[in-house]
Amino acid sequence: MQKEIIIAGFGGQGVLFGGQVLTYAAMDAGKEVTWIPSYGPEMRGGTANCTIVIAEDEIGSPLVKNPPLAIALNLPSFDKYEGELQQGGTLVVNKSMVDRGPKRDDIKVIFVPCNEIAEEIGDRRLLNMVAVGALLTSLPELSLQDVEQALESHMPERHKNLLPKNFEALQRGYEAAKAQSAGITGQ
Amino acid sequence: MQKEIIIAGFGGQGVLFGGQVLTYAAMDAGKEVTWIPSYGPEMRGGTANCTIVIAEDEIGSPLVKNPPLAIALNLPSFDKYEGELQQGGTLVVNKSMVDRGPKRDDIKVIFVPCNEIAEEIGDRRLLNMVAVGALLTSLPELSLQDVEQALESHMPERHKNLLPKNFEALQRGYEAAKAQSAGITGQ
Amino acid sequence: MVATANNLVYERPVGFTDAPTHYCPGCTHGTAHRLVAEVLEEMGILDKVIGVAPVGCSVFAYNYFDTDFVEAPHGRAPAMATGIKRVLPDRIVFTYQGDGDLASIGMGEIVHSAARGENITVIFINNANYGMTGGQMAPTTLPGMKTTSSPNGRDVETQGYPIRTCELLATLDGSGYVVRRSLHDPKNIRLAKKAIRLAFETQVRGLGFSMVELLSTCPTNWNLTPVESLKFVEDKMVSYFPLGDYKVSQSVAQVKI
Amino acid sequence: MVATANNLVYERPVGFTDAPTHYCPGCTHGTAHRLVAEVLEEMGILDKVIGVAPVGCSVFAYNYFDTDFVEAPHGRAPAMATGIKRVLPDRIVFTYQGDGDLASIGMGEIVHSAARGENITVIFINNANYGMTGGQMAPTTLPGMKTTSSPNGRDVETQGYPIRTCELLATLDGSGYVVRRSLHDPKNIRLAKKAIRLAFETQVRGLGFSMVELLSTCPTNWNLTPVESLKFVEDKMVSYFPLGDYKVSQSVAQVKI
Amino acid sequence: MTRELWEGNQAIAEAAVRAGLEAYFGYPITPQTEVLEYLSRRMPELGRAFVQAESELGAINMVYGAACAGVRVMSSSSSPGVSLMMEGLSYIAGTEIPMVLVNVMRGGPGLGNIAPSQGDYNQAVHGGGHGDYPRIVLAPASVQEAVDLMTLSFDLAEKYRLITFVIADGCIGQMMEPINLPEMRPVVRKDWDWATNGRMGKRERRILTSIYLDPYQEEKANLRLLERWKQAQAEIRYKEYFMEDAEYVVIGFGTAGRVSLSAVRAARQRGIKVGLLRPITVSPFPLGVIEDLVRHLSGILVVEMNSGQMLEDVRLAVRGRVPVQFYGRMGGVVPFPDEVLDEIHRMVSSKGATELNPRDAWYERMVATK
Amino acid sequence: MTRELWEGNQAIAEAAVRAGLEAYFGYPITPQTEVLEYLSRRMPELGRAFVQAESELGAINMVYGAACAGVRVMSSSSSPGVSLMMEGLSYIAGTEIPMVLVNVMRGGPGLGNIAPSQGDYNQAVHGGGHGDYPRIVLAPASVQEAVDLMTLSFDLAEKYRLITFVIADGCIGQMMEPINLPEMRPVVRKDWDWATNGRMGKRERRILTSIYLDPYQEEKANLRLLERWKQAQAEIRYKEYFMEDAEYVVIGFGTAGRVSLSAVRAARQRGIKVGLLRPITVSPFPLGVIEDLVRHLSGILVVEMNSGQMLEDVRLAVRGRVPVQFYGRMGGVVPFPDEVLDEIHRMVSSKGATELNPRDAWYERMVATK
Amino acid sequence: MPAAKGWIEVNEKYCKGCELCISACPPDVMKLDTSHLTPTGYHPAHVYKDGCTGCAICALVCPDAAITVYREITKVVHATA
Amino acid sequence: MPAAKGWIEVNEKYCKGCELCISACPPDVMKLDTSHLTPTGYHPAHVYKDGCTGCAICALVCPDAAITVYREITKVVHATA
Ligand SMILES: Cc1ncc(C[n+]2csc(CCOP(=O)(O)OP(=O)(O)O)c2C)c(N)n1
Ligand SMILES: Cc1ncc(C[n+]2csc(CCOP(=O)(O)OP(=O)(O)O)c2C)c(N)n1
Ligand code: SF4
Ligand code: SF4
Ligand code: SF4
Ligand code: SF4
Repeated sequence: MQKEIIIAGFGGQGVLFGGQVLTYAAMDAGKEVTWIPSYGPEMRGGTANCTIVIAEDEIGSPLVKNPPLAIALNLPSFDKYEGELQQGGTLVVNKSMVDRGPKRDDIKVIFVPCNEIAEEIGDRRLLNMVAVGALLTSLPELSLQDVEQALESHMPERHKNLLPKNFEALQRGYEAAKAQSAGITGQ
Repeated sequence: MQKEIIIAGFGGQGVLFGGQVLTYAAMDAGKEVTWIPSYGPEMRGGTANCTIVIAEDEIGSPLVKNPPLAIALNLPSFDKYEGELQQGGTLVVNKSMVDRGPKRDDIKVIFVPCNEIAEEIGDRRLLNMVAVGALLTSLPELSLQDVEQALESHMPERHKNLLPKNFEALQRGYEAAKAQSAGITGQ
Repeated sequence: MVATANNLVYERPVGFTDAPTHYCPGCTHGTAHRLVAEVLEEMGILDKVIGVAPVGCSVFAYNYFDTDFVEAPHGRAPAMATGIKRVLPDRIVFTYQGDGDLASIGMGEIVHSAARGENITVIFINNANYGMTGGQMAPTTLPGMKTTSSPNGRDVETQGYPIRTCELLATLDGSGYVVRRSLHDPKNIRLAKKAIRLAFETQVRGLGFSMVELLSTCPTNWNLTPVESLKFVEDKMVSYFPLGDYKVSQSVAQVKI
Repeated sequence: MVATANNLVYERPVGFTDAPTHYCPGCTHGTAHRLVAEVLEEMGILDKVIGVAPVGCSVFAYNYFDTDFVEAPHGRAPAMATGIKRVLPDRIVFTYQGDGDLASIGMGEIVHSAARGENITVIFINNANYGMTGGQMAPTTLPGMKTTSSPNGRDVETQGYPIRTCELLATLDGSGYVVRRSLHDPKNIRLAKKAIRLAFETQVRGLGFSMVELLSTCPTNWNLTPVESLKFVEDKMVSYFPLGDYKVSQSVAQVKI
Repeated sequence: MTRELWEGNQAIAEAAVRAGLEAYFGYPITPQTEVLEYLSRRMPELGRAFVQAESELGAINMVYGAACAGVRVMSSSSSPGVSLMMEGLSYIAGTEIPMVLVNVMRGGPGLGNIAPSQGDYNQAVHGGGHGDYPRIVLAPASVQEAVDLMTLSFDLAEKYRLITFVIADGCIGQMMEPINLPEMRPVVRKDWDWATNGRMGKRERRILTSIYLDPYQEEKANLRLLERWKQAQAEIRYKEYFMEDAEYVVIGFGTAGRVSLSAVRAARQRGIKVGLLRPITVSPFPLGVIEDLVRHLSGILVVEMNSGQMLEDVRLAVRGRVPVQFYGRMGGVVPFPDEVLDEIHRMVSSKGATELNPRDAWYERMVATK
Repeated sequence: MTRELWEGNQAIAEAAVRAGLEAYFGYPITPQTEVLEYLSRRMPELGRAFVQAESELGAINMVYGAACAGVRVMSSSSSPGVSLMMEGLSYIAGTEIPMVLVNVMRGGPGLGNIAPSQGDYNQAVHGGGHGDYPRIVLAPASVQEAVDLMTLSFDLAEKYRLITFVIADGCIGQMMEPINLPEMRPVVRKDWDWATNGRMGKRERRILTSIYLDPYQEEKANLRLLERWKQAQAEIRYKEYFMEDAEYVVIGFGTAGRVSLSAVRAARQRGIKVGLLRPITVSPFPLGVIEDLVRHLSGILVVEMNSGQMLEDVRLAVRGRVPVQFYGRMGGVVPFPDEVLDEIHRMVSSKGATELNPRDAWYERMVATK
Repeated sequence: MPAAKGWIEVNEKYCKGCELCISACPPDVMKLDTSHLTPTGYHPAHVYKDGCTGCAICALVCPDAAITVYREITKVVHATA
Repeated sequence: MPAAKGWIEVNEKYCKGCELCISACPPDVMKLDTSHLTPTGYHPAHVYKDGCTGCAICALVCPDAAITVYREITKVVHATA
């Protein structure tokens, strides 16, 4: 099996780290994994995204055109990846930054108000973790525990104090996504 | 037909100009001709030599290993080209700078005391012209007149005053060679 | 000019194209661009100008000036400018270079352009680091200053000392006008503009090589706010890179604007 | 040393190999070589020395010193010396470079070696032209001087002004000892040797970059006799390239030999 | 042994350190700057030499100097910076001393962009600096392989006294993958019989130079290089995938190779008997392997991130015996697996045959589609 | 019209002047320094631009600037100096503007020597600077041909906006031959629609750059270059000797080509049906011509003054259909006609066949004899 | 010189909210308008209270030439004269 | 210091007849020996009359270190001290 995930958003939204957390989790789970960033033509600011590939054996291309899973933290990313997502794939969208609903009906779109949730937790920078938590509902290969474990073991000492809030963010995102899948969507 | 000539000696002996005179003469006589210098591994001082190829049509290699004709203005050149000369070829040797006779008997060696003759004429720098004059005895393709004509038409104005002495040098060399071929050798 | 009510005091110079710059917020590369655009406009020479962009954050300078522009290999802008000026002597040619571009990889070209007394103008942005590549040490990085390639602070013993470019170029007879200015406050910005003007006047009059070094900020890689960055220039940089005129040839000294 | 009769006053230094040099008769490249060999011998460091030959007439310098030697690409000797010195800090590394090599194509490398305060010694031969390639104009060619690439005499308007290398390098904080000497008469040859000694002492003590510029002759390309050439240095070159100490850092000033 | 997640550039740097790197000289350039930045901290903390040079010219000549001194030394750069090193590289090759250069290639020509590219293949493998000189060129396709090849690159450079390149691209340089790093090798200064590290009372003086005024001596030096080159043929490395029963084969190196792997897998799922040959040493090039393949193949597809450079080496091995097709993306574009899959389909349906020269055919398709 | 005796380097310089050269930027290096020295007098006297740059880097970037301004501009150098121009050349190619560079090649690698060599063929034709870019490469075999190709080089560079090299060697550069010089062409500044020569109230501003941050844009630029390259195929030039009834053919360019001519003549005298193909444009390379030859030939001998660089281009055209043999001298050694004659005999006696790769076979013979 | 009344326009196409103008403004009447974002996602600067003299210092320090300055007076002072 | 007697040896392997020693010699007792050539074809320098003080100036200026200098005294002066 092989799963590809793209996480996209503005420069400051923690896109790259969000991806790395999943990558660490996959590695610790004994899987093959690649993480690759890509910066838009603009050298600074602009949009950033990263692609994570998780597989059982040697990974070929670290880049994919039509991923089965994606996180869009802002509107441009939503526009782009809603188009490119694989049929039947799942797209987690940061509701806080988009003002429209889905266009495609052959993919599952999960809207999560990442900014709001993060601010409720008390650290707006955690919006990426909220989104990652939400994504996990559609990534059976990795459990919430796997990701928390990864954070625990790879977060630099000086940031360890932030762990609890990170866990909370993951949880809240996960629940928000579950709730929505369960029909109680935020729309 | 094609004739190759190598002129060799010390840096200061007018080796290159001697060759150019023949080259001009050949050109004016409507022939194809190439002149190519070559400096020994040493950047300065050391031996210099040039190769002249005279032909009726497009010239291939401007360099030859075993020329039919050569002028050796010093001992190292005598040693080198006596060895490399073509069977039956002619080697003009500056007697003033060598202290030995020929080793090969399958080539014609013409000894001419170029320095002495040049000094008699009153300009030691003319030793190259003396040697060229001598060579002409074995180069039917070019007459003494051709070479004098070439000097006349290609020597820069400011040096025109030197023409008479150059002519004399050519003459004297030519005669010395003829005399020797006639058996009255300088040895 | 007759004064009227509702008077326009300042507006974006026409020499500055309407493209927003790609520079980080508060980066004084923009200020330097604006001053050059104002000067070229005021001198009425936009039409004759050919600019040479460097490799560095200002690699896209060509997008912002309403003049012809070329983009040089890293450090070679003065050589390209020489090539252009030699075949188009009546045009105005200037390079715009960062400190890595001009003082590191391009040292040979800048020294020899000045030595030749090339009639070109150089706008030299000294921001004490390599901005575009992510804030590595530059020849202008201050002793002890932390950068991504001097993580423990520039150690002069192993990484050497900052180069004072104006002082160095001032030793060359071909230099007509070589000065250092700063962009850290309104007063200095005004002085900087005057200097840029004089530099171009030097070229227009064929009085030789002219260069204006401008102390500039890099908030992004300095990890300071734009306002703090100006303070850093004022407090730290000016003392190591004294502002002033390092070479004003007699003929340039005559120039009245 | 006890004085005896029939005393040896001077003999060819052992640091100088027994190979006759390929230099033209009277070329003071030879003098410079001899002085360096004498100094290395007197300091007893021949054993620890690694020399870096340039591209130029002195490209074969490696044949004449009884020390290890490498041969650098044109102008890059200071970079090669840096590479060697950084991995063998206890060895003595020096470059020997002509003015085309050091002041033209190698300007970037020499400036930055000095700025870094590399602990290397540079012997810089200023003979006002490119000797090896047949006497073309060098950055040090005097105004009006005829060379094979300035056939009508160097025109400063189009070909620029000579570069005074010592003055330029003296502006760098990394320079420990930067001086200019001449080889045109016995007195100056003695002073030159003293300077070479001090330059190497600077390196031995780890006091930073040291360079001795030596005004030298090129009889062949100047079309002068060796004796006339010395006169040319004295009359024409010294006035344009004043002899003297351009940078003697405080620590170097302390050095007693 | 537990795997660690490393970025390619930093992993390359750390691998070099563990291979006994004694000196690094470089200049910043995207997308390899992380190598320099990493070593600017790592080398000094180990008491080893690190210098951010004034330029790539400075860097390669510092490398030249340190190499003459007989230590393990490297530099790294990206395309435009590597072009500036051509004179120095030719000198080092001509001096017959070992050194390693990592080129994290980017889109070109000129300033181009910082995206992954393989446009410098010919520069690295064939042309480059002036004069004739062989070089060893290693092309990793993953972070782990890059790590492994760093150690190998130094060993080979020293064994054959040939300059050695590791050519990667921004994809490998900036990607993160789990890897196993090799043990830290102690720095051993081998006492080479050629190193100019000072006589130190032990021996006669030594000279290292690339000058041979006498052409016959220079020719001898050239022959020495060719002799070592001949021996280096023993070092050819490559990786094969799904080759047992393959009727068609895709050939690609580095990133293009691993992208092709995805395509080949997909093709296999569709029942196409296609395999992948991924050269790891692109110089020396696995000509012999291809010679053998040719016997029982119906078609070859070469995939590169350039306009068809390695393609010509493949064609020299094939010499018309099997149809060769080409697919390339240029200027920093990384092909997606499905593009390569389409090309595999095309090859199979056309029975591998192509009327035109594969490069011309590819060009026609490119202009038609792009 | 009377012939004049000219040295190759000076003839090249004067021919460029007569072709309308408006600016020359160079740096001294043997064996091409006479080009620079000649122009240091000639250009100023015509009021044209001449600068002895601080280095080859300076020179090529001055050329870059003047080329952007839209004038006929050139530089000249020799091997090590040309290596220093690789970055600049890649930029100029990527900017799609015309310029001419003369490389009077010398023995290498490294500092090598100043003797005639063809060791930079691959650098000029294949590798060289970073990234993908086509270039036109002309290889004269005589002073007259060099003169004629100078005019052509400017015309082609401008017609296709491709960088153009003229590659010669010290043999052609320092040889004197009688030549006819072309008439002096008036300097006409074409008003190119791309030149950055100042708006001058006539037009919108222009930008010349080689940067395309978006890989897809860079790829488009690469395709533009390939398109012009395709058109440039129309410019293939070569010269044939004794080909009518030839059963064997010697292929060599430049000096190696003219040396081979002597050998072929000698072979003909001995009744051997051998001809000579001398490529004049080595890029684009006369592949088609060789394609045709292959049909009715029994063997090909490639002769070069390097270790077999053009050889590979010949082999790509032949693709195994005819035995190809190689003879090369390296490091500044110029082969004598009799050496080539021996090789012709070998080829004929072996019916052209060679068990080994021609380069390997040649290498074996070299080490056996040298 | 009497403090004349002035006003400015901040072009949101250019403003990046760097605050240089704000810290330079002599009468200190500027701040960022946190109530909304520019198209490129920055809070733009604006004059939030009376007192702008039209001295154009803000324009002089603005790296992005985002500010146009006007004032009602009878003498023209060029921003950077 | 009393003019002590001295003498020199010119090594013909190195001498190139450049005459620098000759023009530098204080007592002016040197000239080229035009009677013969060195192996490399130069007329070597030599002391042609009495008066050499062994001052070693010739050795000091000789670019080719061709000269060895001796003198009969009781104090050693190094050539380039
Ligand atoms: C030959 C070459 N080397 C390195 C680079 C990478 N590079 C791009 S910009 C830059 C430095 C820019 O710094 P600076 O000149 O100070 O300008 P700034 O970005 O700070 O304005 C470097 C090293 C390059 N593009 N080309
Ligand atoms: C890259 C490169 N450019 C040019 C040359 C040719 N070249 C050899 S020596 C030299 C100049 C030497 O002059 P200088 O440095 O003054 O030393 P000198 O010969 O006068 O002692 C040049 C240009 C070269 N070998 N390599
Ligand atoms: S990186 Fe620094 S120099 Fe570059 S634009 Fe940003 S602030 Fe300005
Ligand atoms: S050419 Fe000049 S510098 Fe070179 S050896 Fe001769 S005299 Fe000395
Ligand atoms: S200075 Fe300019 S860019 Fe910065 S906040 Fe003020 S108006 Fe906006
Ligand atoms: S100085 Fe030396 S080389 Fe010159 S003449 Fe005297 S001894 Fe001979």
